[in-house]
Amino acid sequence: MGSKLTLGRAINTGLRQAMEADPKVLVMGEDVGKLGGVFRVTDGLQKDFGADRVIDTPLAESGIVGTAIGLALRGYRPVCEIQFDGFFFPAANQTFSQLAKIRRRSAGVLSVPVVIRIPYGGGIGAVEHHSESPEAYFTHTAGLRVVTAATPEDAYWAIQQAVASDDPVIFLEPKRRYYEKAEVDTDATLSAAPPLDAARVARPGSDATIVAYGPMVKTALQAAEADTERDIEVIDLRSLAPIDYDTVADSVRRTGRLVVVHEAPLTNGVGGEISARVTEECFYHLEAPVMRVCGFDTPYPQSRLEEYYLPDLDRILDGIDRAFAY
Amino acid sequence: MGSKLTLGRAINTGLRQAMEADPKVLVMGEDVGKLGGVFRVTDGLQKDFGADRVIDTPLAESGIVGTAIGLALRGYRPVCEIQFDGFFFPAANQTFSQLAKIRRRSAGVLSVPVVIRIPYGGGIGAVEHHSESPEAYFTHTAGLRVVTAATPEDAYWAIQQAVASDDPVIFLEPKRRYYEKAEVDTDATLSAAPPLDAARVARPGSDATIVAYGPMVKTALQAAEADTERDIEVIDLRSLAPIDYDTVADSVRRTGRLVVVHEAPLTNGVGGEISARVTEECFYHLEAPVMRVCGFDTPYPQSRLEEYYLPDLDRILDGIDRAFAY
Amino acid sequence: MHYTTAHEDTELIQLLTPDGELREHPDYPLDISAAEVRGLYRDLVLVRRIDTEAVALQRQGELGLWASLLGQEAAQVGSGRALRANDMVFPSYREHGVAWCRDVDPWELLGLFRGVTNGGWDPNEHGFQLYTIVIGTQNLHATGYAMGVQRDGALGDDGTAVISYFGDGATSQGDTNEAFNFAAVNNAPVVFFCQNNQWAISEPLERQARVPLYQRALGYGFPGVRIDGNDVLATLAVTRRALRSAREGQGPTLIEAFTYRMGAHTTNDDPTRYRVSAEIDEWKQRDPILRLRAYLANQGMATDTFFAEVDTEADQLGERVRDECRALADPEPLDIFREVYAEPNSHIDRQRADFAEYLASFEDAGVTEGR
Amino acid sequence: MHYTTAHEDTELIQLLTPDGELREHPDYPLDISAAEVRGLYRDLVLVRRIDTEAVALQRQGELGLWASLLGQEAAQVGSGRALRANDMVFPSYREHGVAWCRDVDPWELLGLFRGVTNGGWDPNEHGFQLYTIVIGTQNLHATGYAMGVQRDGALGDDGTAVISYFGDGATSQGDTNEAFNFAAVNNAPVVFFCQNNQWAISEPLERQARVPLYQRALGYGFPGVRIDGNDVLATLAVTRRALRSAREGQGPTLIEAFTYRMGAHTTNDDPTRYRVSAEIDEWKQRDPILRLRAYLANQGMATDTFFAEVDTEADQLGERVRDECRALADPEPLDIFREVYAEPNSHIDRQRADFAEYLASFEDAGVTEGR
Ligand SMILES: Cc1ncc(C[n+]2csc(CCOP(=O)(O)OP(=O)(O)O)c2C)c(N)n1
Ligand SMILES: Cc1ncc(C[n+]2csc(CCOP(=O)(O)OP(=O)(O)O)c2C)c(N)n1
Ligand SMILES: [Mg+2]
Ligand SMILES: [Mg+2]
Repeated sequence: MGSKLTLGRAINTGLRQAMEADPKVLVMGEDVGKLGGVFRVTDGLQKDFGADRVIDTPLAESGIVGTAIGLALRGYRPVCEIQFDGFFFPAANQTFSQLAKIRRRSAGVLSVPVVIRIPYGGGIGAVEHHSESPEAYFTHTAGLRVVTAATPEDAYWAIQQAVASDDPVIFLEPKRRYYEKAEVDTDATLSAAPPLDAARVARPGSDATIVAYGPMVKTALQAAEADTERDIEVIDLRSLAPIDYDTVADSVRRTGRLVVVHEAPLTNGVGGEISARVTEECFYHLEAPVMRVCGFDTPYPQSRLEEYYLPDLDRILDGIDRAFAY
Repeated sequence: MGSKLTLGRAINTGLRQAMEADPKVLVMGEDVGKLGGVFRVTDGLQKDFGADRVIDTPLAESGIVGTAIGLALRGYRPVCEIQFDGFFFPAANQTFSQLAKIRRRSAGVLSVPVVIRIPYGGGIGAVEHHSESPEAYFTHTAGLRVVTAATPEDAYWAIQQAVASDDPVIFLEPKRRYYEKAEVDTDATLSAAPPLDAARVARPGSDATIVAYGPMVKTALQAAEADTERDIEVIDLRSLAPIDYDTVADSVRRTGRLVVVHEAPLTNGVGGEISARVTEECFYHLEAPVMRVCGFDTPYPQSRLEEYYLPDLDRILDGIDRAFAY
Repeated sequence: MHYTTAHEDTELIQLLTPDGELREHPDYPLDISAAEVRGLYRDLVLVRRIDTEAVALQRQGELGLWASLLGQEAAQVGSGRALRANDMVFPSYREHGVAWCRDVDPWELLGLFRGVTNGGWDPNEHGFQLYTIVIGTQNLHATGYAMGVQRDGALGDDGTAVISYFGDGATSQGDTNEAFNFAAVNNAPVVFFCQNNQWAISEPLERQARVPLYQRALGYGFPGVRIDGNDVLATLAVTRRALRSAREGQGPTLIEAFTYRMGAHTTNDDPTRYRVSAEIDEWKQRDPILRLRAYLANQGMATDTFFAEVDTEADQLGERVRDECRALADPEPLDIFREVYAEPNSHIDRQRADFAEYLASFEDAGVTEGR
Repeated sequence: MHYTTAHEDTELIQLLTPDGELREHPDYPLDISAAEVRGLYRDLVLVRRIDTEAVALQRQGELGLWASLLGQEAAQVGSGRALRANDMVFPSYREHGVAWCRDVDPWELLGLFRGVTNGGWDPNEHGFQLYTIVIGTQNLHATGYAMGVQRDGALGDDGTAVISYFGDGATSQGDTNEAFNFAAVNNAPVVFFCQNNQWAISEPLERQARVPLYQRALGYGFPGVRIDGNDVLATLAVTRRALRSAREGQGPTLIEAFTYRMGAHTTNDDPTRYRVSAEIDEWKQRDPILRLRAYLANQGMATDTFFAEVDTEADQLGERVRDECRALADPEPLDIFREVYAEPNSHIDRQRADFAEYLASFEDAGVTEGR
């Protein structure tokens, strides 16, 4: 039976399911207990599962990820919350040089099934460090899986799949979509959900393809709707590492034009990689170079400027126009 | 008057020049004093400039970069050494969220002219964490300049330009080329050196272009020489952020084919960005998609496998072949 | 190696009781005129007013966020007034009272919370660096700056001391502990001023540390002192001494100012989810302003007229804060690209040009606003 | 909040003098049989031999690198023999002696240094995790693991204690200090075992810390003890007690084993650039093996035959180490792609397939070796 859930609530419910299903699942981070996290994503979990399974940690991100690794080596499945995107970096060393590498280092003897949840992206009028999109740092790091979710339904299943995965997963939550509501069939079984690494055609179309993920999927869909002249396909990547290039290339071979959208800075962002890879795979099918509509190569600006910084409907339409100018 | 210098010695000599020219220039890091660094790049500097200007720091990379920021705010120009690529990550937070952002945060009132020197790349038969190529983490971070050097002459000038720059500079030293020797004209003036952000045509050619940087320039030149059938142009990027796309696009418009080579993992590496950008700029000139010859999407392997992991002459030739297969 | 005589497990240092009675302390004799005490009272009242106005402005939508210092006025004013002009402050994000002491106009602080800037003032003009949001990072900056002071030979009586502000939560960060160690090893002239307001958002102190925070310093080999952070006189006296010791080349001190965050963590926060109001009521008894007022009144050091004048001044300041806040200019779209680099940068230059052209295309099309 | 009775500024704990005389210590009564002492002697000799062989193998080009433990045998064997089977060790990269006590075959250690693997043994089989090269990181892993032990309810006399090994240099890392704090706050059953060999590559202790390292623990609220790390008996006794205390739910202990790195940092290092040989000569007087041998001989606890047998065993082990080292199999090229992920991954799968095809193309072309 379905119920209407916000994206934030969907993750909360998914976490609850995961904790009920497996007593080894832990939640840890700053303010995840009584407060339920600053976005209330862990709301009620400490009350129901106790302070041993929902751990308010000292204020130290390296400590959070580092002890999570130790807990994982002991057989636990910790889900760490990093409070905001911009506060991930103290944990970079533990994430990049330890978490991502331990399986390989041990030739597969050790597993570190840690999930790192990070509310990410802009658009909420916040101060510095609260609006960043760090996904490319992760997608460049072998050994990590990187996923995000654009809808409550996806979020609900993806968090459970992330927890169930034996690989470390960076779970990027589009914070400005936390309050988007939709029907979620919480009675379906996890095994029936689409695989964590599969992209989704969010809107079929034939003239051009937009690839987006996380918070930008909604904006991309709006742009596609707004384009009354052309029939735009929108792909929601869902997984950023690995990327489901079959679905993307399939679309581009049909449409011949691709626009990639993300909030993160353009240079060395995920969009550059997609452009390179799709061009390799679809060289003769492309009518135009892959267009990128992204954040700029600047620090995320003060909030009064973020509406200019963030790709919006107009900038996406402009990207499509540029693709058709070829 | 010129003298033959190894690349390592060229950086040492350049640092010495910079320290003589400006009493505010400091060197700091682990073992940079009496030992002169594990690669001897700071050899003799503490002896000549004293322990106040060449500082053996506690073993803490965040501390090194964090205190360097403070010193810079006091008017100093610290040159930090990170001992090996894989040990940069504890300093990620100070580098990405502080060093890169302070100018913008202060609307230009504050400068933090810190240089972070990092011996990087593989090929020296080392244990884990000593052979990585982390450049893409930096090139994706707005506010940083990222440079490397492939020859003693470039290294000599680039380190001085990096120190003189008011922007924070990540200075990547191709450690397996430290012992390559060449003539360096140490009597020329700094202002006569090519700009820090200009690429260099290392070998002119007309049939295809190879773009490489740092340790791979030598290998790329060898591949170009080895290709007796085709006339290959080799571009040494020198600066990775910003990249001199004028020089690259100019070449690609002439040759119609591009192979990008780097040691770092393929996905979301600098090569993907170059591929995307060059395709945007040279869409109608490209006879084939941009080929990438890179490290794999795996942790850097144990040293007995590194010869397979690292792009070599054969793999570059294979990349060229693939470009000509279109 | 230096060996510091370890661990004076001192009690909380307090000079002024919650009831406004003065207590002598042998190590911290109070050397302060009545006019100065009145000045401190005025500071406390005005700083609280700035804070109250800012909270209100946030409620009215004029600010995106505000981090209230309610309850921490004495810790900030006491330490802020201990500073000399050429000292340098590295604040966290809640040091509005210290900013006041450093002559940063209150509305300059608001720009950050209004979203018109990420900074807002010239740190070198005020000896007050920009607010730092990533917890703990500024402690390393302060230590590095202090190492620079040493290299400048700028110690001595007219020299420079550095002070870094951070919270109880920040003591858990690696950076804070690395800073303690760098400062100790280098004997750097820096005072680490921890406002232990007993909460890090929803986490109470016992989630951060097992023993009192001032003791942390002992493990690194420099003195740690715990003061009543709601006592402006103790704060002033102890901070003065720590700054002097730094200036005189005796290295770092950790001051733990024991205080209480009376309000929410920020205007976004809802403390009823995690703490009981009884705790707040208890701390109301230890209000930093009331006790100083009682002291001034009891000692006959200030008249009712004085108190009334300060209130009037606060009203005026409040009005000014409201007006100046609303007058803060919005940045221009192309400011996004400003001051990312000191030197010309082809990536940025191209993006700026493209975006300018894009924005202009709306104007060409006769649309006034492109969004 | 818990309050630990702070700071017993104990002297260095020593049970066996450099001359091999036993000294009683009230807190650490020695409860050990002659056979056990002989066992410790055998361990020390064999461990040193493994180390000597490995240095030689590196010189012969069989290993890319070796980090010698010369001089630190007692710190490692003493603590390693204090462990019980279900305890868990988190080593750094120099703990060959601890590995020995955990029944990791010496040649399994060599794989990492030969470059055939980044790991080399099954951590769960031995209760001995993989070597960790990035300084300080393992202290957090150990703490997290200990938190897991708590959650498993695996404390008590037949429970599990965790021990983490690191150097003096590692005490400067944020991670180490965060680990101390996480362990303190959670009262985790972990022993932090710091081998203070007084050098971090070329940096002497005073560049890392201003006061003795064991004192660091006091600032976090748990006991810190300094032992003579060249005294295998003191190391054994003190580590046993710390492990017991962890198992009994009394939380963490920091042990600073005061010792000396007799050799180079690694085979790549040239210590003549930064330290004087007089220092080494002095420490030769405090050799951990000589003093135990003297004790055994003086007490009549071992005969010349015993010493000769141990030497013979060492010779045999040395030969075995050499043989097994040369026999370590090289990995296959396609192993690059193995075990990056637990689950199928389209990026890796494609790259593996492409590379396999590329390698095969050389064979097709009749070239046996593609490089
Ligand atoms: C590295 C980092 N992690 C998390 C946060 C989010 N955050 C902002 S304030 C805060 C609590 C800080 O507590 P404390 O240090 O006691 O200072 P207080 O707010 O009480 O003044 C947290 C967790 C942050 N700003 N930086
Ligand atoms: C984060 C990090 N920075 C730098 C290094 C390089 N490095 C390897 S060992 C070492 C010195 C370690 O000294 P210590 O902790 O005293 O251990 P010891 O080698 O003396 O056993 C350094 C700087 C590293 N491995 N990790
Ligand atoms: Mg606090
Ligand atoms: Mg050491």
